[in-house]
Formats: sequence, C-alpha cells, structure tokens
Amino acid sequence: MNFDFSDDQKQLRDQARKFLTEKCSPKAVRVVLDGKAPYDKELWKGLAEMGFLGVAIPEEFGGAGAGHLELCVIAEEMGRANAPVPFSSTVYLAAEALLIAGSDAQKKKWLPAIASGEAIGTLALFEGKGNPAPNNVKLTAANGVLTGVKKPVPDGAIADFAVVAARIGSSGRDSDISLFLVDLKAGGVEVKSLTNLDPTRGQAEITFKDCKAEPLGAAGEGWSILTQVLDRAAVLCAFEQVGGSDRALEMGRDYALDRIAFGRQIGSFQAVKHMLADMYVSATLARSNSYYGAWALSTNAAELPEAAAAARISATQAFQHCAKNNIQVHGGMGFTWEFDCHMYYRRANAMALGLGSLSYWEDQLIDRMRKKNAA
Amino acid sequence: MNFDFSDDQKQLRDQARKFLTEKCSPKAVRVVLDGKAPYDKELWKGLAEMGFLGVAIPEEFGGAGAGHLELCVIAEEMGRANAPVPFSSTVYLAAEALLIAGSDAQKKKWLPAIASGEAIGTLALFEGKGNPAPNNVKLTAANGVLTGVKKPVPDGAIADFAVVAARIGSSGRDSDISLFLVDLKAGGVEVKSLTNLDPTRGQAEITFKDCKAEPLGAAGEGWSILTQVLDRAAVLCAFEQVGGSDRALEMGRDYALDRIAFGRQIGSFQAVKHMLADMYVSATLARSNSYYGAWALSTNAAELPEAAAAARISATQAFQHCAKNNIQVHGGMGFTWEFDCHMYYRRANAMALGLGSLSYWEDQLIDRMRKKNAA
Amino acid sequence: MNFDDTPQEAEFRATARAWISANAPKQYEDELRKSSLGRTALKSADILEVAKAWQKKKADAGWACLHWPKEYGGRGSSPIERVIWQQEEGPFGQLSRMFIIGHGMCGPTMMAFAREEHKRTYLPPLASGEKVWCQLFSEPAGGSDVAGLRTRAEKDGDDWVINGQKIWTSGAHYSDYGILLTRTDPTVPKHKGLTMFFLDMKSPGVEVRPIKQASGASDFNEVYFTNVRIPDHQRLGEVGDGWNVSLTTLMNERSAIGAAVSTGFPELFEYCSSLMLDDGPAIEDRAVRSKLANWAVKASGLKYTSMRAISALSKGERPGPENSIGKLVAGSMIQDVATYALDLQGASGVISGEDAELAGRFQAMLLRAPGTRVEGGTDEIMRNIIAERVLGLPGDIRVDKDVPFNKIPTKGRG
Amino acid sequence: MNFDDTPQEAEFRATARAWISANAPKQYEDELRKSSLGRTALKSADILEVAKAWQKKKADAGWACLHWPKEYGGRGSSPIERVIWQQEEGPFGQLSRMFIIGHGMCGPTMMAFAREEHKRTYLPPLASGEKVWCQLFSEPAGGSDVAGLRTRAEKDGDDWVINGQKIWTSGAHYSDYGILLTRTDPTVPKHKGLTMFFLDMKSPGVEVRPIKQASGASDFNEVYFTNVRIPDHQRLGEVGDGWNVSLTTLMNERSAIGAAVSTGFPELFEYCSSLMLDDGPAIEDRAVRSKLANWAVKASGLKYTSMRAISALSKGERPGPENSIGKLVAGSMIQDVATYALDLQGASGVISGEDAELAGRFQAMLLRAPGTRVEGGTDEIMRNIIAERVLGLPGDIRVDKDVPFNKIPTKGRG
Repeated sequence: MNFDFSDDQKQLRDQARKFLTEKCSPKAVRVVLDGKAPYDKELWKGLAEMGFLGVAIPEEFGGAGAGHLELCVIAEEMGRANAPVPFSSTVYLAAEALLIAGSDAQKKKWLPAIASGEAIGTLALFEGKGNPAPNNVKLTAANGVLTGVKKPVPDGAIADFAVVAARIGSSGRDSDISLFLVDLKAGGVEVKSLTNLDPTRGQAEITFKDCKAEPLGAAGEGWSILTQVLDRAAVLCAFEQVGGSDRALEMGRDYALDRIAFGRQIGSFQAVKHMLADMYVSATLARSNSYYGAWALSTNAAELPEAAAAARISATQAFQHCAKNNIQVHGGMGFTWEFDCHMYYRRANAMALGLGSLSYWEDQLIDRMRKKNAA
Repeated sequence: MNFDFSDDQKQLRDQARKFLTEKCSPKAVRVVLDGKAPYDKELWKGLAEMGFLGVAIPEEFGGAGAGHLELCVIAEEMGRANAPVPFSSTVYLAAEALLIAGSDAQKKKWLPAIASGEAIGTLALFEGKGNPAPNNVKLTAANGVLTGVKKPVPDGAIADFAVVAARIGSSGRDSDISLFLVDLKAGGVEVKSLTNLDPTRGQAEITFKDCKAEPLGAAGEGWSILTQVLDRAAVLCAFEQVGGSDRALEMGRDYALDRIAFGRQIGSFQAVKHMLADMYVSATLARSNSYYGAWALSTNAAELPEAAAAARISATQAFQHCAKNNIQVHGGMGFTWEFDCHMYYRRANAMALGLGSLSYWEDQLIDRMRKKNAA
Repeated sequence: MNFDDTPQEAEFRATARAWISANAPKQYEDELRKSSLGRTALKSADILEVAKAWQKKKADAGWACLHWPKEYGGRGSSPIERVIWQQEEGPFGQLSRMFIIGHGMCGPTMMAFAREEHKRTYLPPLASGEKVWCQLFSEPAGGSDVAGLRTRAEKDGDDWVINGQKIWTSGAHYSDYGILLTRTDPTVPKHKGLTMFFLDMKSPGVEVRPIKQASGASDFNEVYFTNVRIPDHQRLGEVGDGWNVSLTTLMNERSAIGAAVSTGFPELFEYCSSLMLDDGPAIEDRAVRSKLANWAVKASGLKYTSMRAISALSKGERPGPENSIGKLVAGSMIQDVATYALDLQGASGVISGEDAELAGRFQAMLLRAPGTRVEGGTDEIMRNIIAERVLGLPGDIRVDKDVPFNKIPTKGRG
Repeated sequence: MNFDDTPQEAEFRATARAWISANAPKQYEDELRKSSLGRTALKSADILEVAKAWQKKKADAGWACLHWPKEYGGRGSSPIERVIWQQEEGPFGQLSRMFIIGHGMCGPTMMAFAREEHKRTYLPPLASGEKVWCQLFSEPAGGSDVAGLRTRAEKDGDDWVINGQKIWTSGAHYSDYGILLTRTDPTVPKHKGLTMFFLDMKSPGVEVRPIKQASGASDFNEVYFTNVRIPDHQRLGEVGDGWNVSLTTLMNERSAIGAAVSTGFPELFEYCSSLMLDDGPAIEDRAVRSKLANWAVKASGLKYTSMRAISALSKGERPGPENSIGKLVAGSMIQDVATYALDLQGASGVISGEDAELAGRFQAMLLRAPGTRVEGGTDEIMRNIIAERVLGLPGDIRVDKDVPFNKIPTKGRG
C-alpha cells in the first residue's frame, strides 16, 4: 500500500510552495483584496510558466501531462497561499469539463490556451439561489443560441470562455440539460461584477442574450458530465481547503507562541491549546479524506462519487473551523483588516458555497453511500 | 413583572430539598438501583405525608390544592435527588390526565388515593419504537375491553392503574383515539418488567387481553387530551431535568475543587473550568426556558404548547450534557459504579426518551412556533 | 409568577409610551427595526445627528440616563424603570449605541471617582448627548490582559504627561472626552502601577486613527498620545489605584454588552419561514427544523434569563449571576446562524451587498460575527468569569503576579 | 498513490490468509463480528478459553506477536506485516483483547529493560498466551497525573517490600504477571522518585478486587499490595528511573488503544439503512442524513488517517503524529452516536438488554461510552498531547515540578 503522494509529487509541492511564498505573499494578495486589480496577472503568468496551469492537461494539448495527483498538491499550495487567481474556475471546472467532454477541436482550441495562461475559463451553472440540480437550470438553448442569466459565475468578469449548463427540454429528466461552450469575448453576453464574501476571487452575473454557443458533449448528456466535473472539482477544492486549514492553524499556532498575556505565552493556556488541538484534528480528518478523494480521482475509481463528497464535507468543515478559530486565537487583532486572518475566513466561507452548500453535499454523500451499499 | 417563584414557593422548595436530603440519600437510591426494591416505599409514603404527591390536586379530591408552580419546585427537587419513586408517572401523567378529563367519580376514586400514596398510576401510551402519534396506537378498544400490548410503560410493574391510549376507529384522524382507565389489579393484564437504562425507575410491558376498561374523557378526544397531558408533563419533567443538571454540575464543581492532580486543584485547569462553565450555561438556559414553561402551565396560557416544547428540549439537552461531563470531570472514578455520577447519566438518558425523543420535540417546537406566527 | 407590571410600573410605562409615541423620530423606525449585526447605519440620514437629536430631546424632557441622579442630568429612576424605558423605546434604542460607552461606563466611573465640581460640569452634557465620551483602556500589547497596558503617565508639575497608544476605542473620532487608564509606575507588579484620568479628546498630542476591521467597516479606533498633558485634578482615584477604578468601568461594560447582544435567531427564523429550497419550503425540511429548534431554545433561554434578571430588579433585588451567559452564548451562535443562513442560499450565498439575498443581511452578519466572540471579553475570558465568579473555581495560575511590570517578558519566542 | 500490496506484502498476505482460513475458530466468527462497544463476550463459550486457545495455536505456528524477535516468541516481522496480519485476522482479532496490555505494553517494557535471562523466560509464554500480563500504574490519587502515584517500594535486603493500591488494572484477575510502578523516594520531586518492577501476581500480599463500572460490567480491577516482596533482579531500569521506563509503556498504550477504538458509525449507518421512523425510512429523513454525513466523514477521516500511517510503515518510515487524533475523535463520537441511536428509537430506546432493539446494542454502547473518553488518557490529556507534541505549544504550568513529592498538597479544600 502507498496511500501517500510520491516523492516526485512531494517535490512538486515543495516547488509550488516555494514559488508561491515568493510570488504570492499576503501583500500581493492584498492588491486584489483591496480591489486594485481583478486578479494577480503576474502570478497567473508565473503559474503558467511553472507549468502549474496545465499540470493535468495532456501534453498533446499543451499541458505537462502529469496527472490529478500532481494537480492536488498544487491545489493545496494555492489554498495555503490564498492565491488571488482564477485557478479553480479555469483549471478544476473549465479544463476538467473539456477533458471529459470536449471534442478534439474544442480541446485543441482551449486547453493549450489554459496551460499557457492565455485563456481564463469558468463554469456557468448557478442561477441564483439553490444547489446543483437539473431543475435549477432555466437558461435555455435553442437553435445554437443561449438565453438566460447565470449567477454567481466564479471569475465570470475576467473569463474568456465559459462552460454553460442549459435547458434543451422539459421532460423533468436529467437529459433536459446540455452543456455549451461560449466564447465570452465574442458578444451576446452582458457581464456584471458582484460584490462577494471573498474579493480575492471575483463573482459575476452573466446575461446571455441570444448568445451563440457550441455544444460541449452530446445533447442531453450535460447533467452527467456536470456531475463528473463537480466531483472532480470537489476533490481539488478540498485540497485548497486543506491547504488553507493548515495555514490558518499555523498562523494561530505561531501567534499563540509569540503572544504574551498575563506574563505567559497564550499558547500555555489550555483554552488556547485545546482550541488549536481541535483545529489540528479537523485539518487532519480533512487531509485524510482528501487523500482518499485524490486516490479515487487519479484512478477514476468507482468510489469517486462517495470519496468526493466526503472530501468536500470534511475539508469545508475544517477550513471554516480553522479560519474562524484562528481569528479567535488572535483575539482583537485577528479581527482587524491589517492582520491576514480574515482573508482565510472569507475564503473558507466562500469556498463552502462554491460547488453547492454543505447541506447539499451531506445529502449527496448519503445517497452515494446507499448506492454503494446497494451495489 | 415577577418572573420568579414566590417566597412561599421557594420555601416549599427548601422544605422539599431538606426532606429529600434526609430521606433520599444516594445510599437510599442505591437500594432501588441495585434491584433490591422496585421503588422506595418509605420515601413514597413520606412524600404523601408531606403533601407533595397531591400538591397540585384540588382539596376536594384530597390534595393540597396548591398549584402547578408548587409542583414545579417539588419536581426540581425530585430530579436533584434522583428519587427512585413513581412520581412522574403517577403525578405528571396519570393525575394530570384525570384532572383534565376525568369524570367526577373517576377523580374521586383515584385522586385522593394518589395524594395519600395509596395508588400508583401511569400512562400506557407507547407500543414499541416510535414517538407520540395516533398512528402508533394499535391497541384496540371495543365493547369496553382493551386488546393489545403497551411498552414501555413507566413504572408499569408497580402501578395500580393506568391511563391507556386505545384505537376506536381507523379513519386516520386523531378522533380514532380514546383514553381508558384500567385498574391493573383487576385482572385482564399481564405485566412484564423490562430491563432499562435507569433501574431507579422501572419500565414494563403490559399485555391487555380482553381487559375491562372505562372511558376517560369523551370518545375520540383521546389524542387531544394526551397532547395536553404530554405538554404538562414536558414542563414538569423539565424541572426534574433542571434539578438533575444542577446536581450534576455541583458534583463536578465540588470534585474539581477537592481533587488534586499535578499539584493543583483540577478546577484550576482551563479545560476543566471551561467544561464546568459550559455546563452552567446549559443548565441556566434550561432553567429559564423551564420557568417560562411553568408560567404557561400555571396560567394555562395559549403559549403552553410552544413553551413546553422549548422547556423539554432545553432541559433534555442540559441534563444529558451535565450528566455526561460530570463523569468526565471525575475521570476514571466517575465511571465506577461506586461513584454516583452514573445514576444521573442513566436518569438523564432515560428521561430524554420518556415523553418521546428529542428529535420529536424539535419537530413539535417548530410546528408550534409556526402556528403561533400564523395566528 | 406573572409578566404583569405593578401599578407603579404600569403607570410609568404608560407615561413613557405616550411620550415616545409623541416624540420619537418615526421616519427611521423601519430602518432601525431591520438592522442586524454588521448592518446598522441609516441610509437616509447621518445616524450620529439623528442619535444626538433624539438624545437631546429625551434629556430636555427628563428621559435621558434614567437611573442617574437628577443633578447630573438623569431622572433618579429605579432600575426597573430603566428596563421599562428600554422596552418601550424599542428600535429607537438603537440610536443610543453611540452613547453606551459614555453612559454605561464613563459616567458611572466619573460619578464614583470625580470631584463634585467635575461631576456637575461634565455629567449633564454627557447625559444629553451634547458631549460624547469614550473609554481608553485596551492596548495592542494588552488584549484580554487589560492590566498589561504600557501607556505611560509621568508627573510634571501639576500635570501628567501621557505617551503611548490605545486601541479598540469605539467612537474616539467623534468623542469629546475620554477616560484613560495609564501606567504611572512600571517597577511594581502590573495591577499596582496604574492610574486613571479623564481628558479632553481635543488636547494637543491626541491623534485618532480608525481601525479597518476584518468586515471592512470601521467601528473602532487607535488613539496615539504624544506628550499629552492632563492636569492632576482630572485624575480619577488615587495614584496607583487605577486598576480598582477600572473594575467599576469594566463591570458595567460586561453587563451592558451582554444585555444588548443579538443571536441572529429571529432573523433566521423569519427567513426560513418563507424560504423555498430546491425540494420544498425550508421550514418543512427536517434538517432545517432540527437546527432551528436548537437555536430557538438558546434564544428563548437567553430571553427568559434576562426576564429573570429584570424580575429581580422589579423586586428591588440584585440580579443573579445567570446574566453572565448572554454574551458567551450569543457570540458564537450568531456566527453559526449566519453561516447556516448562507448555506441555505447555496452557491449564491457568496454574493454580498445589495445584490445579495435580503440585501446581504446574513453576509454582513457573518463578516461582523468574529468580533462578537472577542469584544467586551473573549469567549475564553467569559468562561473564566463564569467558572471563577459564579462557580467559585480557582483562578488561572498567575505567573506575573508578584513580578515588577518591567520584568515581565513581552515576546514568546526568540 | 495506491492501495496495492507490494509483491512481498501480497505473498505474506496470502500465506497469512491461508493459515487463518484453515485454523481460525470459525464457529465464533459471527458473534465476534457483531460485537460492539460495551458488548463483546461470547454467549456460547468462555471467551478467555477461546482466546487462549487461538493465541496458542498462532504461537505454535509462528503467528503470535509478529514483530517480536523469534527468540522471544515472535516472528521477526516488519511493522507492515503486522498490520497485514491484523487485517487478515479480522474479527478473530477481537480475541486478542485480553493480550493487548501484555503484548503491547508489558512485552516491550520487558524487552527494553529486563535482564536477558528474564526475557528468555518470560516473553515466549507471554507471546503464546499461556501467561497473561497486566500493567499496574494508575492509582486512585493519580488519575491523569500518573506520576502522582503513592504505592511505596522499600528496600529490605535483596528484596523490595511493596505497600499500596493500584486501580484500573485490566485483567488483573486472570493475570499471571504484572509490571508495577512504585515510589521509592518520596522526598524528591515526583518524577524522580519512581522505580519499575515486574512481579508474579500470585505473590503473597497481592489482592485483586473487581471494580464495578458505571455500565454495570467489570472490565477493570483494584489491586492491593500488603508487604509484597519483589526480588531486586525483577527491577526494570535503575532505581529512581521508573518514570522514563514507564514512558516506553505509555507510548505503546496510547498508540495501541488509538488504533483499536471504534466510532459506532458502521453500526449506526447499518441501523438507519433499514429503520422505519414514524413518517418514513430513517435514511430518507434530512435530519438523520445530515447527522450521518457528519459522522461518516469523521469515521472515514479516521480510517484514512490510519491508512496513511500504515503506508508509512509499508515504506519503512515512522508514522507521523496524525494518528494521535484517533482516540480523541472516536471517544466522544461513539457517545454521541449511541445517544442518537436511542433517540431514533423514541420512548422505547430506554429499554436495554435482550428485550431491546437489536438486543440492546446501542444501550450497551451508551453505558460503556463514558469510559472511552477517559481510559488510556482523558480527552483533555489527548488535547494536551496534540498541542504540545504535535503543534509544539508550551506545557501546562507545573506547580509541582520542583517540589518534593511529600510536600505536594493532596486535598483541594478544607
């Protein structure tokens, strides 16, 4: 058994950490946080040059042709650094949708552009309140044009293209949904930026007005493809959340060691020690569940749906828990804009919703465990 | 505003505490706990003599004619002392059912006997798994005889009479249910004692075989009466649970002050201090919710259904929390039979189920809050 | 047991209600009613001006600082009358937020420790809202360890010269006066070298800078002191007795904030009552109901706990210790409630501000919530207080107890 | 990343599987598989006899104490082979419970500190289950503060004379030998005056009394020592070095128990999968599903955490600190799970024993559960260990560190 990343993968993680420590300091994150740039273009370029954007994209499409385990370790570091770039929307959502369902031409057009950092992609799924469900897709596709409104679309305001979920029928079955590929720079869309919990990752409302679109995957296969995309993204996001959890825990630990109150390191008070111990417990459970997700993702195992849901839940809980209590360990200072704690709190709470809520994934997990048991 | 018990009521509480401290020591409780007696007969007699059994029974039926607030303060002390007597089944369930729905003759027959300690009563509602619901009543009544099996019946093995919920129709409406009064000593029943979590309060299975019974209340009014009985009992049990919570908290506090580890009182460790502080929080929330329930009960207010559910939930949570963490404060010693901690743990977990589960009452509370808001 | 007023209380309530009904700024009632944690400002007007006008109107009619003596601008009311007033003032009470520190902490401290002439000069305009006061205790190095403060006061003739930095000062930027805790002797153990003053916030050398909070808003300030001079007659209490003086202030803070803190439950229940989830009404979803029920009993538990304290006041008794649980319970609860409200919105919960569900009410609550577990005493300090003062458990081991302040380490590592 | 065996591992697994399949007492497999916390005994046979027979059979074939050297009764296997054996042994591993203390703690301590002749004499029958060992550390006065023990050992000629009382001794009533931690010098600070021995439990003056637990069962004992004589050659380690010797033992205890602890989740999930509630299948109730999902990810998180440790073993590495979370998470989880399982049964959940749902499986679990948060280190001690050893946070302040043992107070009040 080798339920761990390989030495090469660990080396890649170290490399990514080193790169991000240099290029993505909290100061750099704050440029985007403070609204001075929609994302960190320099960092994005750097990530492309390092080969990180295309790490799981086959070589024939301009990527490094490594694999999903390699992408997992990079995702962890992106989360740890709270990187203000459209990595998750472009790499986990758009690129994965293309890899699963794209035609050769579509792959050739977009995947190399993703790997090189020239194209930002996203998934336009949600239409206001609600979780992933065919019934929530109201935007219609007819005669090759899309009509409707998507929100929130992650990184929608800076994306070059989007994978769009659209309704092609009203039978009440999953087959009512198809996916389409839309070049957002080609007209037919109105994009409006939305204020959101985590300003280091933009959200947008996109209105499609008779917008030209090409099908992605077979007609009526949209929901089945989406489910696969969301499962993969759940695992990859879990690694970001694990990275964020670990960083928040470290920040809290370091502060507890440095800060003196009542003549003692505050980390010598059991209330603080035990809060940090509990954060370690959450982070460790999340990491182990995510490793299982990584195994299932990388081997395309039948266990992926269950493993993805478990990783998603565990990592969401851990990141929210660690980010919240990191502020608490810091006391008043943790609640200032100046300290970095709130960046992780914002990211943790935004990520908890991005692929659908925790409640949604709880429900999914039980469905999937039942299916496995029935099988 | 006087949202507190009166001086007289507080004096009654002190009197009850003093009486129970003398007559119901942990040593006395252990006689029943260890199975050497089905309940504490001496204590039961004493409670009757003190007028506690009939405190809320009108004078015309042999009681003290005080009221439900007086019964609340006594209930609290019964919980604090973990009294091994059929108080809740006789006084909260059977007597309240008679007070609500009994004919003059029925009241005259049973209420004075309850007040004097001569008759033990109970409510035979449940039939195995499930919560209070008309559909769960399968035992049938026809031509004045009952046929079916009730379990668990609290104190069923020592009870002289039972209020029995029975099915008289199958329309699917609440009016399918009627209540009956059964003299358990008159034959027609088989009683089997059941092992249960809390040996200081017996549980039984009672099989009714063409058992003679007289109606209690109008035909088809059974469910409506039962709902009132359960709401009243929820408030009264909440006071028992509050008393138990306070006692468990005190035991933990005292141990934390007395016990030395690592050269310090263990109560000087924040892990222990904060555990006790959190127990205090639960117990205080439960007490305040229960006071509101007492107000609603004593004034027969329209708010009773909501107040009863809130008191039930809050007090159940508090008692389970305090009883469980009292053991934890005591460490290994708390897990011995010799220490009294487990008596409260057993009682807390048994009481959490007695009137239906916590989940059931959560659901009830929301229904009732919605009704109030709609009104 | 009853919730009825006594005849005197009923009379007082009727008088208060009539006056409020005739005089309150009703045009803001709706907005004030809809405020929640993280979102309290008025859109249509400057809340400071509205608040000052309302306070002045109350003072002119004898309704300001009800429990203060008349000679200092109050009404000489009983504690229960003060509670009845708050109940009747309802949403307009939100307008008193900017005066809470002055009325709840600075005023009582002045009353207990200032010279009579100062009381007669300073208290009436504090009561009427014409002058606003702030409290200058916390420091970056102090935190929960308030007595660890480093701002120096050095005697120079009849004056004291102040140098140092304070933090977490609510309303310093619009305050006229402040009470200030300083270190006058760093060579003795920390609690023994402190002295309290009050000062004019317009004094030369006082600089106020807003702190941007994690939520993006700025409710607090840093205040820098550079050779600020305070005459000795503005000293409150003896030299070296500042810690005892400050306890008067802090006791008031904790009970005041505890009473005012909100749980988020009414907002969540209202929201869930009309919310549709993907497969039906939220209020019919068992998971939602279970969570709501658990929060409902906490919210009602806090409500009736405070009713018990009010009853004690009504009977002329001192409320018991049970009120100390309020802030601890509500602080983390409102964070959980806000998190869950966003969960119910699904992916769109990430949208904040005007484009969001309910104009971002729960998003604002979530971002403001971490502060509730810290301000006015962290959760950990509150648990210590309950354990020690209510349950009688031992204090934490104090390693700095007998150590001269300037020998206490200031950094945990290298 | 894979869950595959290496070729050597696969070969070892095949050999082990074949042997187990041919030799295990299959007649008890079903009963062993259905055991859960609070309920492990066999109905049809004396579990001690069955366990001893199985252990002897394993030893005779070279499958006992796999990682021990062959000369002491083991197989000289690698750590990963030991894990593979456990996986293959499956429910029959339950039969090893009575040997856990001896094999996991006493054996390693003997191996590290006993004389060679003693090792050759005592270890093989320990490995084969012919002799059972127990561990005598805890005392009523000690609790979490193990080093606060008071049992005295005084030198008398070539012997030591032991007087005192031990508690929480698993299996003392059927044990042949024990390792014993004593105080040999009460005038020095507590950690410095301890000495370790091993002894024959049949020695005159040893009295074993079962402790009745809160659950009603008796898994543990008190052991009284009255002038018990132990020859000096049965001393383990130097005089006064007992604390260091005991750390070897305790390290093994915590990791061993952590690995064995159960969460109750598989039992609950199975139960909910077929349970009908009043208005439908439990598994379709949103509140049930939400709770199950939250416990599911804890259970899987622990499972895959232990897989990570096993992977490290497979690579010949030392497992990381993450395994330390197991007992802490599982201990309170099983209590919550059991409580909820009864909740799902409604009022009838109160019935325990044979008449109850699933023959009282969850009732037994609930009553046994408080012990899981205490035994082998309380939740609070486990959090300290994680905070200090994993996160590098400071230890608690030790007021008794430099105090002679006999000057430490023994009572908190009066």
